[in-house]
Amino acid sequence: MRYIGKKFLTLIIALLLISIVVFLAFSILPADASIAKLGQNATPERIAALRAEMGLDRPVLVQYWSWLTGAVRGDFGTSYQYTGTGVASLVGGRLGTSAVLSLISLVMVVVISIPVGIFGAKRRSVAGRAAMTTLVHITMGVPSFFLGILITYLFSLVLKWFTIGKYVSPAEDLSASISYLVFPAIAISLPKIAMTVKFLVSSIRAELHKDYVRTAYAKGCSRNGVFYGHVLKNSLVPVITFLGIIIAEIVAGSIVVEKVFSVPGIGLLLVTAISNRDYPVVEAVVLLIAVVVIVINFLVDVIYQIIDPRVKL
Amino acid sequence: MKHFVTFWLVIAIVTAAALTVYGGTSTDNEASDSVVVGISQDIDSLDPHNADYAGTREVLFNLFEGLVKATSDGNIEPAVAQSYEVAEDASSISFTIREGITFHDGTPVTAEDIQYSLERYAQIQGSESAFADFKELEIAEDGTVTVILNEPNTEFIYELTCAILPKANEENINSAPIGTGPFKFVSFKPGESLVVEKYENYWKEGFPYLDQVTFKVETDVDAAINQLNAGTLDIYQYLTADQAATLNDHFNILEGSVNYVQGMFLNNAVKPFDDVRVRQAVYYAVDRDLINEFLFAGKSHIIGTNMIPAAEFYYNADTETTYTHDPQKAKELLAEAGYPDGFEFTITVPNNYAPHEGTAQIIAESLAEVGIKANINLVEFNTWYSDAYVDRNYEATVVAVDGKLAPNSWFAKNISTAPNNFTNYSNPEFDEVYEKALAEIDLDQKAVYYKQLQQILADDAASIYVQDPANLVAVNADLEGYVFYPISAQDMSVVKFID
Amino acid sequence: MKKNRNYSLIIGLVITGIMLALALTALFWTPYSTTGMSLTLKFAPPSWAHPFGCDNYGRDILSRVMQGIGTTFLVSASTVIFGMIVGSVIGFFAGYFGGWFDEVIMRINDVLNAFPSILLALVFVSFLGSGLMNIILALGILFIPSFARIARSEMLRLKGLQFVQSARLSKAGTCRIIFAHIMPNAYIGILASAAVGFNNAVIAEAGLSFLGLGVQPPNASLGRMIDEAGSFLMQAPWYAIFPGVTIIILVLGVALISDGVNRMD
Amino acid sequence: MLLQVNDLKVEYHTKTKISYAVKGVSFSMEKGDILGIVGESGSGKSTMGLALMMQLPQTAKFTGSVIFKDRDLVPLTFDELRKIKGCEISTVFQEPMTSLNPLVRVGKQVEEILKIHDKTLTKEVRKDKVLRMFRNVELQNPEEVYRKYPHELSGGMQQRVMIAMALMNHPDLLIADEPTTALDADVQTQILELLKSINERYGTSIILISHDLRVIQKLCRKTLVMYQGLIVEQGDVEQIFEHPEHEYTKSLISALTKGEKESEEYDNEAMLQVRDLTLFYDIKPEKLGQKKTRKYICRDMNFTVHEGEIVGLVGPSGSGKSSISRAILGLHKDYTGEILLKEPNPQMIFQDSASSLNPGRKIGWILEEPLRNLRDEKQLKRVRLVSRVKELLGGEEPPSEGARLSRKERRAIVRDILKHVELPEEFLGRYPDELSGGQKQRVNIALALIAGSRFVIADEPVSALDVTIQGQILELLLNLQRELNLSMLFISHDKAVVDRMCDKVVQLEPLK
Repeated sequence: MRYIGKKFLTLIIALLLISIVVFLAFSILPADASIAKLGQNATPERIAALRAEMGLDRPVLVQYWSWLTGAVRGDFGTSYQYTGTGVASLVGGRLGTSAVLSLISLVMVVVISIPVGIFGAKRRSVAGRAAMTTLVHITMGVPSFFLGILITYLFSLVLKWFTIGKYVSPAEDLSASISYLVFPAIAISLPKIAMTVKFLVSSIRAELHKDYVRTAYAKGCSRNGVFYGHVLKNSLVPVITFLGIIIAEIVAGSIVVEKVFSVPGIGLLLVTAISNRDYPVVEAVVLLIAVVVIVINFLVDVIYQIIDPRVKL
Repeated sequence: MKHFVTFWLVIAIVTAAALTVYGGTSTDNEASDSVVVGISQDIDSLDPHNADYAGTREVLFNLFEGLVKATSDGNIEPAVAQSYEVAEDASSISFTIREGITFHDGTPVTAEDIQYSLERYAQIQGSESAFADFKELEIAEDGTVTVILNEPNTEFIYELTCAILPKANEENINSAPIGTGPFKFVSFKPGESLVVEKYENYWKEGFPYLDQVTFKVETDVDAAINQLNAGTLDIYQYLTADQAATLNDHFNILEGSVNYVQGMFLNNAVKPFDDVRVRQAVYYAVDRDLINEFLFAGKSHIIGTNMIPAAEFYYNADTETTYTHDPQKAKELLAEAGYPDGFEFTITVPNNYAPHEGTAQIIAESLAEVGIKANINLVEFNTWYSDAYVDRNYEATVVAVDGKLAPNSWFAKNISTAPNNFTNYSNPEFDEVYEKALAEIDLDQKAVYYKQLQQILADDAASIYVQDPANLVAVNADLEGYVFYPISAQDMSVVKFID
Repeated sequence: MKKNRNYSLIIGLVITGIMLALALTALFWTPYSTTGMSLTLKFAPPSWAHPFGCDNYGRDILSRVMQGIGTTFLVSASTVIFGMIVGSVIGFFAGYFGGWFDEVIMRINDVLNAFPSILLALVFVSFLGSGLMNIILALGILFIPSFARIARSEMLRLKGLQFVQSARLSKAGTCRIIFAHIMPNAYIGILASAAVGFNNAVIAEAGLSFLGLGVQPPNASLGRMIDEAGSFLMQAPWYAIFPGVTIIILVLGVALISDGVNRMD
Repeated sequence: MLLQVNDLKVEYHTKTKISYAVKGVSFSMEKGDILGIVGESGSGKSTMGLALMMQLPQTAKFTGSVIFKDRDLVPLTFDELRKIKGCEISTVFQEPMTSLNPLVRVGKQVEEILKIHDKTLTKEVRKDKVLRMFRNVELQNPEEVYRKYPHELSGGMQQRVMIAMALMNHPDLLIADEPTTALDADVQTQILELLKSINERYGTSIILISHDLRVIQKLCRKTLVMYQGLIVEQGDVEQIFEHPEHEYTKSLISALTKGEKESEEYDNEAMLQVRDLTLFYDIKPEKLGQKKTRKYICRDMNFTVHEGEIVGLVGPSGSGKSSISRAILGLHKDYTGEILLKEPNPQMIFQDSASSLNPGRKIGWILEEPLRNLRDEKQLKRVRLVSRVKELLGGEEPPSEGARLSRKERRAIVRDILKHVELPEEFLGRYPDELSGGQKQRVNIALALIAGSRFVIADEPVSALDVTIQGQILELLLNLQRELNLSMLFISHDKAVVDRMCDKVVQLEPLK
């Protein structure tokens, strides 16, 4: 599989680039982790002592190299902010939550947007179509955090369907965890569903004009026979690549939404870690997100190759 | 095509099932008396000597005790020590170890443990800190210990509230801490929660009442409020009046104060704030009651100097009325100082505590009435700390300053030579009175000096001291006994369920 | 045979026109001062005097929303323009020259795309500081990859056509070929994605403000208003709803325009 | 009587206008006949095809009657028609590549037509029927073709699959809409042979729609000639070829039989000399370290083009004609051997007139472009001289001596060249997509000549045009060539066109 080798190479280069970008960003930041840690009653002497302890006084490149060699061995060092706690355990604990949240969002996007997209594409009447486009355009424009606030207000405070803040990690009780995460997942995925529906509808419309549809009718196919037999599969192919792009946005969306639903996920950890200049944690989380997104894009390519024989890897 | 249809039908069923299983809130049926306390700041470390965040000290107060311990009214009481005696020349303090006092693992507290703890604390705090005066600990045969100081310091007793740790537990200080406090350690998930439980043979009879306490980290106030309403949190501090109003009736709102001096601190080295008349004009223009009304519905304590009212013995209440909201007088002073049509400056505000930003906006609004244009630059705490606090490149900043039990801690920052004098305030008369106060043995005379210091700061309008912000604490109505401390401490040993 | 007017375009233009008008009037006139506080009006519900009600400082929400639209428009428009210009130039040259230059640019693009945009903005803003210009710069940089990718694919599509070869035969230089020959056919695709870019910028700016890094107080930004309103959902739900709905309408208007434009050619 | 069409009218209602494609057509067809329908684009022949299949788009309104096996198809509902389509009437389309579903194996698609019309057949029976039909349409190793995807087959094989599919249910009528246009010459003849044998073996009547009279002549017995939506002539093919009555038919036939050009001998100076030219291109190695693989296009080519001579370069597609011309123009650098060209600024007339003109620019700007970039001394002098700029400018100011042509001069030269290619001046303000195929090709010619180049390569200049317009463009090229004493390399796959244009012909064989 020559393709896999080449793709793997680009994955490694991409990750290296990301880690350098993040590292540079942090070396420029004005205050470093030691100040963040000591807060108001830090004395210059104690800052110097802590910097030495954290290794922040070493030259920039040496710091990067020691971090890199550690990361390769899976040891991401210890968090500056939570002294004594290994970054791996800190991030690991939160990874499950964010992974489940992103997964539910993705499943929702796929499960809801495909039938709705088909329903939309088959609408003949002009009014039906106009209603669809307006509805899609409105939902596309809703910012996730605003939707999150509305959902909290409506479902938790008013309807009491779920109690905000009563989050259980998937390790302990998967079904309770999922039934809580469904609501932030709606906040993340609703705009994405609208986008996918719009994309699918235009893709189906484009396929309907293709020559093989004319041939199918000439063969005496029924309308549904043509639609489900031929058009649907062809129009889903571009949707898969579109979903590849959506995944990066779902992860981004979860960062904001985790704050609203106080879900202890990767996003929340990242936001606090950045403001506390907890560099090892930020680096680990950023790399993790990048790996997840790049791997998923790679999977999308593989699925693409399986479905569309014309694509040779 | 068939398999395609069945594929997403199955997925739809799974998601629907998850939705229907939401179930009502299963009240966790605690067997014993257990309480969940929400804390607004991460616990950064379990090592009491290394805990730098005020939020962490509040929680560790329940696990560890020093030779002496702070009381809710701001005084000192013996804890690990049975009793203590300050030497005549205040150069040493001798303690007798409390009879039968034990660590959480049942081992008795020995003189060596005390020596190990004090030396470890001194080493961590460093030579610049207030603990630098500690020289060594003398152990006598009859079990008494004496703290020897480098030079006389009448207020060093306040420093000896630092935690006493067992020497044997050195390497797992961060994983399984052991102390002498009312509660002992159960489990800790960084950034999420710390669980402690009752220590049966705690030296104080009948305490603590509760069997288990969970300190849950909830940095986002809005989320905390929802959890209070949902019953997943029992206690939560630092609510503003608006936030407290949104709670259901199952809570008592206790009014204490944060014990910080909050205000707009002026960089006295920067024009125009180097001119005392301009500072006074700004003080007249600022409407402190409006700030109190908007942010705390009038529940905060308005102050006029760098001292909190909770330290009643030393607090000079007259400074509160040195200035009143008088825009007209402000304009006169401005004209006198050469700024008839006002000037423009920037207020740097850290974004880690909502009322700071609110105060800045209200001040900006009231300064506009006298022609002064105030821009607001909201920055992250770390950027504020390195730019404003360390490098002192700012014009004005709205922030809160805390102090310790020792009264001198409130004035040390304004000594012209102090390393952390971030407002560049310098007044020889102030320095002189401060030295006298520090050396004074007789407490009444010490109080007179400190009150004099407070009046100087007020007259000089060194900074615009606004309020000691109200600390509205939501406490579950089933609980009683919650008490406020002048230092960062949430004492859960005195809290109990009303039976 | 009724004349099938392009409804999306018309409605889109009307909505965006109203929004732009509101933003422009806010520059020199708003019903009330956007920072004027009044204790009595704290949490005043929507009324004839204050159609959008008042916030926790008694400030009129309608005036602040109008100013907020202005800020959001300014930030989003300049972000998209910055991203479009820089992104297109990079995309054009990467597409035209191909080879290792194209490879490197595409790799960087993949990296930037792999990142969730909010995350990069967080890192940029936390070291640039959160002033207006820094937000525009931080978000602008995030939009370069998407425009670069579109410009590159337009270039690849057009580069193969014969009129480019005939341009080379008439001795036109490389830059002339790119900008005089290829550019006029490529800008339509880029403009269409500019509209999508604008919407993403609006949502990204609101997201940043929501995380407390966006535009500075006291001038209002819609995202920040929603963030502040989050804590007063029970007493003043209108404080969150009106800015939120405004963002949705703003985005809807631009989306309808881009939909209309696509349907036109 | 198999098919009876009377007074068929078809109108397309689009947003902006109504267009009348078929304005009242009547004809009839016997069982077993092969009927041709010939006409240029816009004559309504394709709409006729769609109408017969009852597969007109929603925007079409049609009246009249189509009696098929004494049953009128017009009033039938979609479901009633479904029973006939693919069973009694089948169709084969022009573009085989896009007419098959790219994601489904070929065998399965052909089987589908059986499954629709006869649910009782088992899977094995259906597969066996498909394989037998593949053999009938002379597809080698049908077992393998069955499992292949459409893109894995050549154009010819795909068309055979389409024909097999159409014949699965042994229809009475097969409608073939330009079945061979998209295929190579030799594959075309095979497909036509196949259709003839099918007609003889199964008695399937065939309607063949095409724009190429030669194709009609090869296969059909009777034909209709359509022009602007009406049948202008119908009858036996030989009878129409011998003595056509209608004006339009005459012009169609005369365009075909243009005579040969009497080729003169040229021994004057050589404009272009190609000596043992070997063209190749290297494929970039996938893995690092792998050797570059080199793919050869042509080996040891030798030919010369003298001044004023037109040399034809003929060969099937894929024989490297375009690569050779790109090498001569300097656009393709990977070759060994020598190319000596006297003209420093060679030009090219492209085949695909749609993409050879910049769609985003007006014609005036496009034509002025070569003049704007004119820098080198010698050529400037020649351009000013050749186009007699002085007298074009009305003689008052002398031509500017500067290093570049002034705006007025450029305008004058452009107007002059437009006259040469017989285009009205107001075309300068139009965009390329507002012009017809022929007009665009005239602009291409003007573009090639405007910079005063004396050597031009014409790469398939007319193959995309309708027959009548082809004649006019070739005529124009010949006149300009004589008038400006151009030397030309003329590339085409159409022997008749090459014979008419060239003095000397170089035959190219594709490399094995």
